[in-house]
Amino acid sequence: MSAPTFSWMIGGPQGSGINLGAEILARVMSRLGYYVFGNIEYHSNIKGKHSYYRLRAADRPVHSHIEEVHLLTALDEETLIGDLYHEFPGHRGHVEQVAPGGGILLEPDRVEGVRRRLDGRDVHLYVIPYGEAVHQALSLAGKGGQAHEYRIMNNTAAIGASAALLGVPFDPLAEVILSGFHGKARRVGETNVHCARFAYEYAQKEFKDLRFKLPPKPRRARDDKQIMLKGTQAVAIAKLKAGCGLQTYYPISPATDESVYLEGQQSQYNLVVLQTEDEVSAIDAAVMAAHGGVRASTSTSGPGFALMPEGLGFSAITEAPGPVVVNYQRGGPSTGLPTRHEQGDLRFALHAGQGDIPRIVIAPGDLSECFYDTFDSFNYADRYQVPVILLLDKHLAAMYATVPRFDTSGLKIDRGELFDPAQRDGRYYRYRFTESGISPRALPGQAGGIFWTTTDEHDQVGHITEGIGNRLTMMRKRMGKLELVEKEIPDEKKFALYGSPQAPIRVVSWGSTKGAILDALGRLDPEGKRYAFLQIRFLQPFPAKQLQALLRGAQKIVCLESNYSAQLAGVLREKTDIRADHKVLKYDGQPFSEDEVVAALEATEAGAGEEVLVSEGKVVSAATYGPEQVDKLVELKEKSGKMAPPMVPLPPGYNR
Amino acid sequence: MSAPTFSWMIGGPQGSGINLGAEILARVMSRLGYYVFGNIEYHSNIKGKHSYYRLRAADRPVHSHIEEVHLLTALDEETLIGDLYHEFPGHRGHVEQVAPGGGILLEPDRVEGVRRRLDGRDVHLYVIPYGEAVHQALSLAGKGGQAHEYRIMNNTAAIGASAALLGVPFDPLAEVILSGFHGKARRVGETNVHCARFAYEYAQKEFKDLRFKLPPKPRRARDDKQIMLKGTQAVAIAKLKAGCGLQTYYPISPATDESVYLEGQQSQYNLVVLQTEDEVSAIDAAVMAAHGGVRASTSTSGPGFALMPEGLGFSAITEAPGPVVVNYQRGGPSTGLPTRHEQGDLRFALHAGQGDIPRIVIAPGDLSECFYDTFDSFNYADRYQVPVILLLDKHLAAMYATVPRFDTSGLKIDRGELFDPAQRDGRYYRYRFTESGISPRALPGQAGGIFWTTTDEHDQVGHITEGIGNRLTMMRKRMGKLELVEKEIPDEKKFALYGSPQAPIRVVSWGSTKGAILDALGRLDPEGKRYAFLQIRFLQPFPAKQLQALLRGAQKIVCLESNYSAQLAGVLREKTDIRADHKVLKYDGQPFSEDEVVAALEATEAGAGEEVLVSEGKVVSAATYGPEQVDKLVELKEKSGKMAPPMVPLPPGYNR
Amino acid sequence: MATTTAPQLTAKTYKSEVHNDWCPGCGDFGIVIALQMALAKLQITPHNVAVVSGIGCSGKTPHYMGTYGFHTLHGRVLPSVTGLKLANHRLTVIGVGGDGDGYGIGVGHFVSGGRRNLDFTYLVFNNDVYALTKGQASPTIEKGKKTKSMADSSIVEAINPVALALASGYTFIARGYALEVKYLANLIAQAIQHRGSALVDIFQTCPTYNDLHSKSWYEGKDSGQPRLYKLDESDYDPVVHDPNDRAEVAQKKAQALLKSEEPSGRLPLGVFYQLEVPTYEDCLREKGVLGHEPQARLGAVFQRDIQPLLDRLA
Amino acid sequence: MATTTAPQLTAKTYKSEVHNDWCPGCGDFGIVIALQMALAKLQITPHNVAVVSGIGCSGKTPHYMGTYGFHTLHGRVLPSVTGLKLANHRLTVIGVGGDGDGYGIGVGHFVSGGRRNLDFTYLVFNNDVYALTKGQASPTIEKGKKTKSMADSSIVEAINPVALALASGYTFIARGYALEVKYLANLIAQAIQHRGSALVDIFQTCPTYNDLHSKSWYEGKDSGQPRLYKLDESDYDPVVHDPNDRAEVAQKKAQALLKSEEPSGRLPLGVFYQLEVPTYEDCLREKGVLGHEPQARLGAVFQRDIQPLLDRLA
Ligand SMILES: Cc1ncc(C[n+]2csc(CCOP(=O)(O)OP(=O)(O)O)c2C)c(N)n1
Ligand SMILES: Cc1ncc(C[n+]2csc(CCOP(=O)(O)OP(=O)(O)O)c2C)c(N)n1
Ligand code: SF4
Ligand code: SF4
Ligand SMILES: [Mg+2]
Ligand SMILES: [Mg+2]
Repeated sequence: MSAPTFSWMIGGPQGSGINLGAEILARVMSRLGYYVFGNIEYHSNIKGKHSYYRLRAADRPVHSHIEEVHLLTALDEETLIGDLYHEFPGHRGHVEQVAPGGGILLEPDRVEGVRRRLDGRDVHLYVIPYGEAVHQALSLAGKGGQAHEYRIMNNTAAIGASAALLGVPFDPLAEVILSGFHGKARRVGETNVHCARFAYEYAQKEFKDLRFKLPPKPRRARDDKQIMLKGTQAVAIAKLKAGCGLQTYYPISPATDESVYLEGQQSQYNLVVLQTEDEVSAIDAAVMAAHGGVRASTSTSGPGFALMPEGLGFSAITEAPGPVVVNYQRGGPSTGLPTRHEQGDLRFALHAGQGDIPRIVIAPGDLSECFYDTFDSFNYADRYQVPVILLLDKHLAAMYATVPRFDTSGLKIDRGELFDPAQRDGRYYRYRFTESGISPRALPGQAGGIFWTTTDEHDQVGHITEGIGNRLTMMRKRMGKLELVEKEIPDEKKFALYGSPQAPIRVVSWGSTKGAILDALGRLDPEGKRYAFLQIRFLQPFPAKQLQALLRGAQKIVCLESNYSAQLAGVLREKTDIRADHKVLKYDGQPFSEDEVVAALEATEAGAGEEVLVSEGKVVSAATYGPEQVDKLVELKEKSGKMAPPMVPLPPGYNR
Repeated sequence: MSAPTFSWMIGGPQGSGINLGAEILARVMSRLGYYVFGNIEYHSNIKGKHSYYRLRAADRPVHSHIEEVHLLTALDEETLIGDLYHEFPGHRGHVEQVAPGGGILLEPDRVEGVRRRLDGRDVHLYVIPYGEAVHQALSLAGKGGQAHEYRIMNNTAAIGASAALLGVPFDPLAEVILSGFHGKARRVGETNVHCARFAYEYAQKEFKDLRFKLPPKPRRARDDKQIMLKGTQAVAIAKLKAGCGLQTYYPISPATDESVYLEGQQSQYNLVVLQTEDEVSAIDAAVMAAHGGVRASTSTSGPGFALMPEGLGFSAITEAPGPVVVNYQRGGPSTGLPTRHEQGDLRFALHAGQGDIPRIVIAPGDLSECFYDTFDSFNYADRYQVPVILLLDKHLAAMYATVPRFDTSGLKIDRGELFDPAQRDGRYYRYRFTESGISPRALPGQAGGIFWTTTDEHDQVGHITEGIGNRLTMMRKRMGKLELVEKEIPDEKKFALYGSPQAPIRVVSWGSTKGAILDALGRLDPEGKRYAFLQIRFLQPFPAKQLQALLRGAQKIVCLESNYSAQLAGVLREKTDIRADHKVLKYDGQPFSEDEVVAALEATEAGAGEEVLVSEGKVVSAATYGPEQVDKLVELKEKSGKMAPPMVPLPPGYNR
Repeated sequence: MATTTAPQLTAKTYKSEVHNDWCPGCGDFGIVIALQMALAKLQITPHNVAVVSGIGCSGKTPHYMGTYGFHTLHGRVLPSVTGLKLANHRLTVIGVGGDGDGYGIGVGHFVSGGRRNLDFTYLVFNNDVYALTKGQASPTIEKGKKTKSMADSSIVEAINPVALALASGYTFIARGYALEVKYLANLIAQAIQHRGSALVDIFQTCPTYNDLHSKSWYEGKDSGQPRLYKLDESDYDPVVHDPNDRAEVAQKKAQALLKSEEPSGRLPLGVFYQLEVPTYEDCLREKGVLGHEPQARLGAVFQRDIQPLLDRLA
Repeated sequence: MATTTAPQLTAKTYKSEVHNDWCPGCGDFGIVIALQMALAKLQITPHNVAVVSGIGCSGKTPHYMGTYGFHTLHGRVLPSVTGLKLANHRLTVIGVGGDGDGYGIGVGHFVSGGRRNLDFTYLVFNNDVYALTKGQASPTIEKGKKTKSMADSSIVEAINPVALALASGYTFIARGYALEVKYLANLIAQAIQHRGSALVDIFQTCPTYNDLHSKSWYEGKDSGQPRLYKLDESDYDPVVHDPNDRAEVAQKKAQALLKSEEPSGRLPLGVFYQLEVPTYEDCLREKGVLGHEPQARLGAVFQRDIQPLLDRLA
């Protein structure tokens, strides 16, 4: 059976290279012409804890994962049966997710446990001694005896065997593997290819009956201008394109990758990447760099963003042209779930900072929008002299997918109104009252442009005043810019309606849920008649009137988002007359799957209550589902007997 | 003419002691049996800038100021005609506020400028050489030659003369003056009394025709258990009563006075007041002290609160019993108007911190509620193991008014559920799942109570887990506490309706606007038939259902608050089906006066638009009023010729 | 403050049962074992100990300890320690955290927290990297150097923790090495016994990200000479003998500074500086603010009489 | 970096027209005049100067200067200076702020900002109090002391700014006195000329709140002997002559530390320490990250070609 979409998963301890392996396979499939969507789940841990990577490949664009797995590739026992060695185990492994007719690649000594868990279900076990593949490859390099030190290559073996089971030819796989090794490392690359080949051939020979295969032929040609990348890269590349001159950051998951990418480009692109002592410093330095004349940006996640309200106010009251602040949301509150997904910072982003603060808040919904919205944000910052917040999340940051190559031909830099000494009339006031509310800005170092600026309320010159007339005018000058934004920026940047404007049911959402919603609607309603999807990209200023118009007349409105309190639904209700009939929520730390959206929408049609919670692929009850799962795991553990936790050797030979 | 309410104002440069003087007069009037309401306006400056203090005395309770002044007491020129020495002046002085028939106490050389500004209006000028009074008093102390070094005593003279014009007997004045001087300082006190007496007698002799007088006889007796105090004191005393064991703070206007008051009580009351290095540290230390077993609190204002979202998340996810965080709102954004009033932090307080965070947010509306709400907050913190935010503001912090002595007889301490080793069943889990969502807490140092806690998502033991079932349960455990709060805390703590539940017009507001609204409604609608006032004290959890019920059937709903974006109106619209017909706003840095509320409500009846902005006592247009005032001041300045700014001597004899 | 009981407590007593998720061979194992040994040595009842950490690999320490454990926020170890200690000054409070945590984002608290001389012990797991975020440069990475995990070499002067602690008023300053566990346990025990703010900066190997300062580097495998040596094996005297003698204080500080910047490139372990002066708690007690009982146990505070305060407002 | 023009600029050139609202007799006046004199001495075009302040009485300084002026946030002088300087490294950037601002809430940035050795000058107006909030204890108030504005005496060890700056990597460390304006102007000029992070800690009288450290106290009116004296009038040599000689660096640091803690109680003014090493900008330039033109003027950045990056993702 060849599925229109093939779902593969690899799981293993952190540090075992599953991400590397999965991305190799993804690129191979993408190069073969498939549309690929990948995403990873991992713990806030460096080595040992369970992580897994899902890939979905199809002959049409796909933007989300599905629940069922056609081929599960396990590098360890936990991937299969869970972490039953904890006082309170966290999960039961992935064996149950494998579709009937699907298969599991695993090492010999794990078969028994898996069989017990499968309890007769129709799943093929493909037993493969990864170590053997590694050993063979190392032997060719004259290092056969060291196989136990090269467990890290197990993942290469797993990829090789997976490729064979999927029916992927070997050559492109070898090519992609080798492309990751340069110069002296070439030898290591070759050893990896050998390892993959051994496993590939072993699998071709030994394994036969996987019912699922990749779709027979991909619809697109290799040269149709698709690229494969992650959200952090899309944002970073957009910053480079926009002429960003200073990126500040303090390390934090899942934002760091963006800054690390930029660090790699510093000297090529005349961009300074500044690692600051904390996020307070990161935003303040960026605010002042913006005043100083460069485009400036900082990227962070919740705990770092929590240290930035001060800097947002600084930017806003001094009317700095920026910075662009990228917040990659992750599971909150507090440190929360550092490497997991959530869209929990919407309200915080809208309201961070004391007093009334003008700001623009944008949430791109996919990798392309990550690129274009980031590019535009710098124009907005310069033009409106406000901070711009981009709300991304862990899902967007780490998803790895095929997207059309970015089209840069229409991108224009707009630096906003600048002080021109030649056209000066009278004294230059940095905060001159103007009709638009925007005052041309001088750049420090410019002759004739000397100005003052203060975070206290100030007059047109930039000096402190507490005068009432001035106060009223300045408040309006600053806040009024949001009205200007609302007027000037075209609607297509602010929201989009997918599907028929006459569809009776409107799914309303924001940010990274877009992919799963589009996929789900494609499945539920291929004609696009019953459902339409309204994606809101501009959260501030909120395009209330337009949304109201688009939603009026709907039979049913379903808001869908990844947080506990239905934050978008709240904003919608505050700003429009629209009240969501259903709030579909997910806050278990993982992004929506296509199936979860489908299940939730079906539930709303079947008479579900106002709040619809999904988790693990289905609609669940908020009050009971969690505790039940906890209990079940404890039971499972008690039944299974003690599972050995991953062994952690102490530092070698330390002196007690 | 004796007014039912008498309005007095004193103005002078900062550092000239107007607050001391005004408060002396206030206490005298209060001791005489009047109800007194005072408030101060001052700059973020130590010496020299214009400040003024308003007092209103009446024979019935009063809770706000009015615009007109019956007697203006000026210690400097700026108080009279403004700060016309700036490139962009900030104000035009207070001469125009004096009611026809009112008077101005001033020094001889200022008469001419005032006459010009009065332009024939019926206002009496009471010319008095304060210096002479000071000189006389100092002579009695043998220091007659040093009068120029004692300009600071001018304010005593001004108070003396004011008292005479108001018809207040001298003895109580002398008594109150002296009560501020202890021990060796007694001599200085006496000199001050002499000074006041000289001015008093001078005024009695020279000045006759002030048309306004205090109401003939106050309605209450001296011993009817009234006290006079400020918001910072009410909060501080409540903290002591509640058993607060650690107060942390970092200095900031207008919050500091509370901590300084507590510092003075440290050793009497076994309270540790910790001045931290910043507000990040202030809240974190308080969170941990709460975990450690004491009741803990921190007080700050906007810029400090902006550094606390991190700490709020810390408290919430670790289910700390507190702290109680008091945010004295001031003019924002950023440093903004450090010593001015605003209610601009509502949305920020509701949403500060990444992710979904349980918190209680309460806004007391007057000095009594400051006391009781603060006391209760510690019970809530202990009982629900959440952070509690009290939203006060500069107006509440600094208002100085007569209120009924606090009744402590009904106050009970509730420390919530504590771990009892005797009743332990099985292992103690700090985060045990319970029906209520609340887990009994142990105190570090307790035998058998060892627990772990982390800002990462955790299991019942307190260890990190990213398991999905646990996550769902923990999110509900934490957020569900808000439902419990909603259920358990009686409605009368959450909101109050003043006036008839049948009144067609409902004024809805929160926090310190209460006083001006009550006074205005008393004037507009003494029978309480047309208007009712709904005061919302609990902002989180928001008593949506009850409010919805109370507002249903209203003909018109008017939300009134001191910020730009009508934050409460937004919350109301988000949480209920209620949409305010009018939003009355004020964001000029000053609290509402009774007159402004009256003017705004009259405007809504006369067909004003949805947004009604008030400033300087009247309804104004947001788009034009401010710029007009700025222009008028520049014109006035150009017309008046250069006004001399206050002289600022350089440091004496420094060595160039 | 150490509360002691009958000497039946062993290092194992202070171990929790949680699965440890540090990387194989991580130096952190050595530190946590040393801490357990130190507590056993001092026989402090586990429920009188609280271990308070920041965020990082190091931040997970409290979970591995069988004592009260607080895994707080990144960089906020010292504000947290301060609040807890003021709530209950009878607890033995031990702050632990990474070099990024303590000398990076938390360095403001490091300076301010030291100056109070509150009675706590602070262990910094110094591995030159932000490990949990995958190995970026931390404040202790040497200028010009680059670990395998860094994109490029550092162009920022490194923090010298000893010098910084001296300038910040710590009254006990020591340095240990994660893989010399017994020696480290001894230092930690001394730090706990010291009355006042005690810092133990600990060279910690991070085999995953820091390939520069590996076990073999510390052992001097490259240069043929061990890089580490012990101050207590020389005639170095870290103790200020007369705390009122400002000259001696200054001189002992200067001596410690010089030791911490030894041009030879050799790295001393041991106590660099020690000064006995009243603690913050002592000062509060002297002012009558703090009683003998911890704040947390003062039932009396709930019986406070505010009538005198109200009387003054009448 | 100093950009010079024909020598027609006087101290008055650097004065703005705003009404000054410091208290009569405030030491801040002396500092602002000294700064103006220093700029005049170096003949730096006003539009090439940016003065960046925090919040406090001291924070108002930029308004009184006829240069680009940024009155930022409380404690954030150095992050602000850093951002501005990286945007335009041709500007002469001068940070100013209070002791509360710099050594209290901003002390984390103080430490971290110094370590980079970015080319800026930082003037700390050190008056021992949080003046603008009405005189609470600041980090430099001596332990056991109490100004008239404090509720009680301090029980916290004071910051020694010189020691802290040494530990934080500042490469120019000096101390001035607000009321010795000419001498201070000279120090400030030296600090501006120094390539790297320069700190001038300035004893500033606050007649309104600080009655301890008044003009007459500094002059030693009570003890009969002036408390202040000048390092350059002794044979003290603050300069590290061979920056590559680690021993000399350490020794000069120890010497500065000892000087700053002189047991006599006398207080030296002047330069304590100076080291010439490459600045942060130099290092960035060496790596090819920073060009000769300031980032702010690099039109080229808006023409960037990202195609090679996209190619790699195909
Ligand atoms: C405010 C904030 N910023 C950033 C982070 C992300 N973060 C988690 S651990 C860590 C660094 C840890 O480094 P270190 O303190 O040296 O500890 P180590 O992991 O090396 O033990 C960072 C930056 C965070 N949790 N909070
Ligand atoms: C985050 C924050 N906390 C507190 C304040 C209040 N505040 C304003 S000025 C100041 C202290 C100023 O002291 P210092 O820095 O020594 O300057 P000085 O006034 O003495 O010149 C404080 C705490 C603030 N503006 N921002
Ligand atoms: S990354 Fe380094 S510090 Fe963290 S656990 Fe692994 S070895 Fe230890
Ligand atoms: S309070 Fe002190 S520092 Fe502030 S202006 Fe007055 S004298 Fe100067
Ligand atoms: Mg580290
Ligand atoms: Mg100061």
